[in-house]
Amino acid sequence: MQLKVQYYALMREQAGRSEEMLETAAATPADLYVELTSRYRFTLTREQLKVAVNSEFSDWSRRLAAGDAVVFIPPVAGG
Amino acid sequence: MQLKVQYYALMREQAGRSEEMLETAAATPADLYVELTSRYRFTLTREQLKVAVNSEFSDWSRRLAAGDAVVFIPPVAGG
Amino acid sequence: MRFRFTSTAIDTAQARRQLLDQGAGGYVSFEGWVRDFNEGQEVTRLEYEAFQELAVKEGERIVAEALQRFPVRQALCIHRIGNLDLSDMAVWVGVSAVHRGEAFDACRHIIDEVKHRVPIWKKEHYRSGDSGWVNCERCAAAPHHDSASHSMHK
Amino acid sequence: MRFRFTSTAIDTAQARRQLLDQGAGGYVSFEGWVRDFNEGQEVTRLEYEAFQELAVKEGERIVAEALQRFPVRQALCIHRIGNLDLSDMAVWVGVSAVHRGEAFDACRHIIDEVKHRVPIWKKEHYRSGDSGWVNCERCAAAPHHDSASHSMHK
Repeated sequence: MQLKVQYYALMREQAGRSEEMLETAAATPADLYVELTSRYRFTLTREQLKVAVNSEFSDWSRRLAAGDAVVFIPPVAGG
Repeated sequence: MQLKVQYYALMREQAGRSEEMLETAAATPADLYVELTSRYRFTLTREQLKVAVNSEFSDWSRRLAAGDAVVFIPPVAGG
Repeated sequence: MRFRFTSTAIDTAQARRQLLDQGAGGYVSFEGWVRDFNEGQEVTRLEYEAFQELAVKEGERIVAEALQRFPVRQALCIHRIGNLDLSDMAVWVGVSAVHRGEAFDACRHIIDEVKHRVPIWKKEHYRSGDSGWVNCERCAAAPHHDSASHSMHK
Repeated sequence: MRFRFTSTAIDTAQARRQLLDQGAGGYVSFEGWVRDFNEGQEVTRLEYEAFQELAVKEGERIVAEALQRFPVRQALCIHRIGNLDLSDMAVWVGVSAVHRGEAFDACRHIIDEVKHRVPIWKKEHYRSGDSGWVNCERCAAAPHHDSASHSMHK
């Protein structure tokens, strides 16, 4: 299944890219984060993140579908 | 004893003047307000007012001295 | 000088520049605008009048108290006097602070105190043709209905 | 549109005009400024980055909630992104209301929620030469000290 993943802020720097198309067997955002953390050594734990799928906040256990756009959201700091 | 009295807002309109030099025997602002109310028929009661002498808030029982400037202060409404 | 009067439009951009501070992370400002409706009457314009000598002293005291009471950097209040139309700005308060919470608290404290303590009065002119000094007319209406000068007041 | 981003200086005069309302008697605005000091470090500049698609939706929700929750007339929030220097304005919130109390409450609510909920991040650059993503570095520092990409982060 192919997914689009976008990276922001610290995770963008750690992944070394701002987005990518990814071939993955991950069924949920939680699975996907485990997979990507082993690849990019993200320092943020899942408990520190939120996740968005197709530009809306999502559960970590949502079933991902081909073509979904996933964003892991580090602790925010606006203003 | 001569005093200067200044009038603002509703009291200026009721007195028909914004200030005057006044020859009076009033010993305190309280006495002076009784005297002026009988002359100008001010509608505000003393309980609704504050009083200033020489541009500082004052007690109603302060002893007035020749040359003092007295202002009766109607309920304020800034902003 | 942290409290002043102006008889022309309040220059908020210039006032804000007085509060700039590289250590400040938050800035809160309040503007009081002339509203078209007050206590059941359609308002068409306002007149503001102040006992300026005392008002400036009392205004300065209020801002100084706020600077003592809240950990803020800078604060300033400017009040307009004279004739104002609908939507005109009657008063402006600005506060800069390290953290935003204190800027909100201090700004609100200053405008609340100014409205209660500073000798400023406003006369509202109504669409009906009536007019009245706010906070003075209603409470004063009862005791004397015989005064000729009352004809235009509510 | 009651929440938007800009990559150039926030035009507060233009934003304020959107909130003018003849029924409003009070107007409160908040500005977040780049401060020269944060958590023990001297800051020299900031970078703001946003997940704009979601951030705009969440920002709009926050302002809409405030308009429902508080009896205010108009409200608007604008957030800057990109590189900012000391004293630059990072975010602006404006609220007009019939009464000032509600304007203060709604303005504060909006900025508090924006800071907690909207996906925006800032990277601080320090006089020491270090830099760090606020709220991300400290909590992330413990688990992995082996990553090469950490060299410039605190």
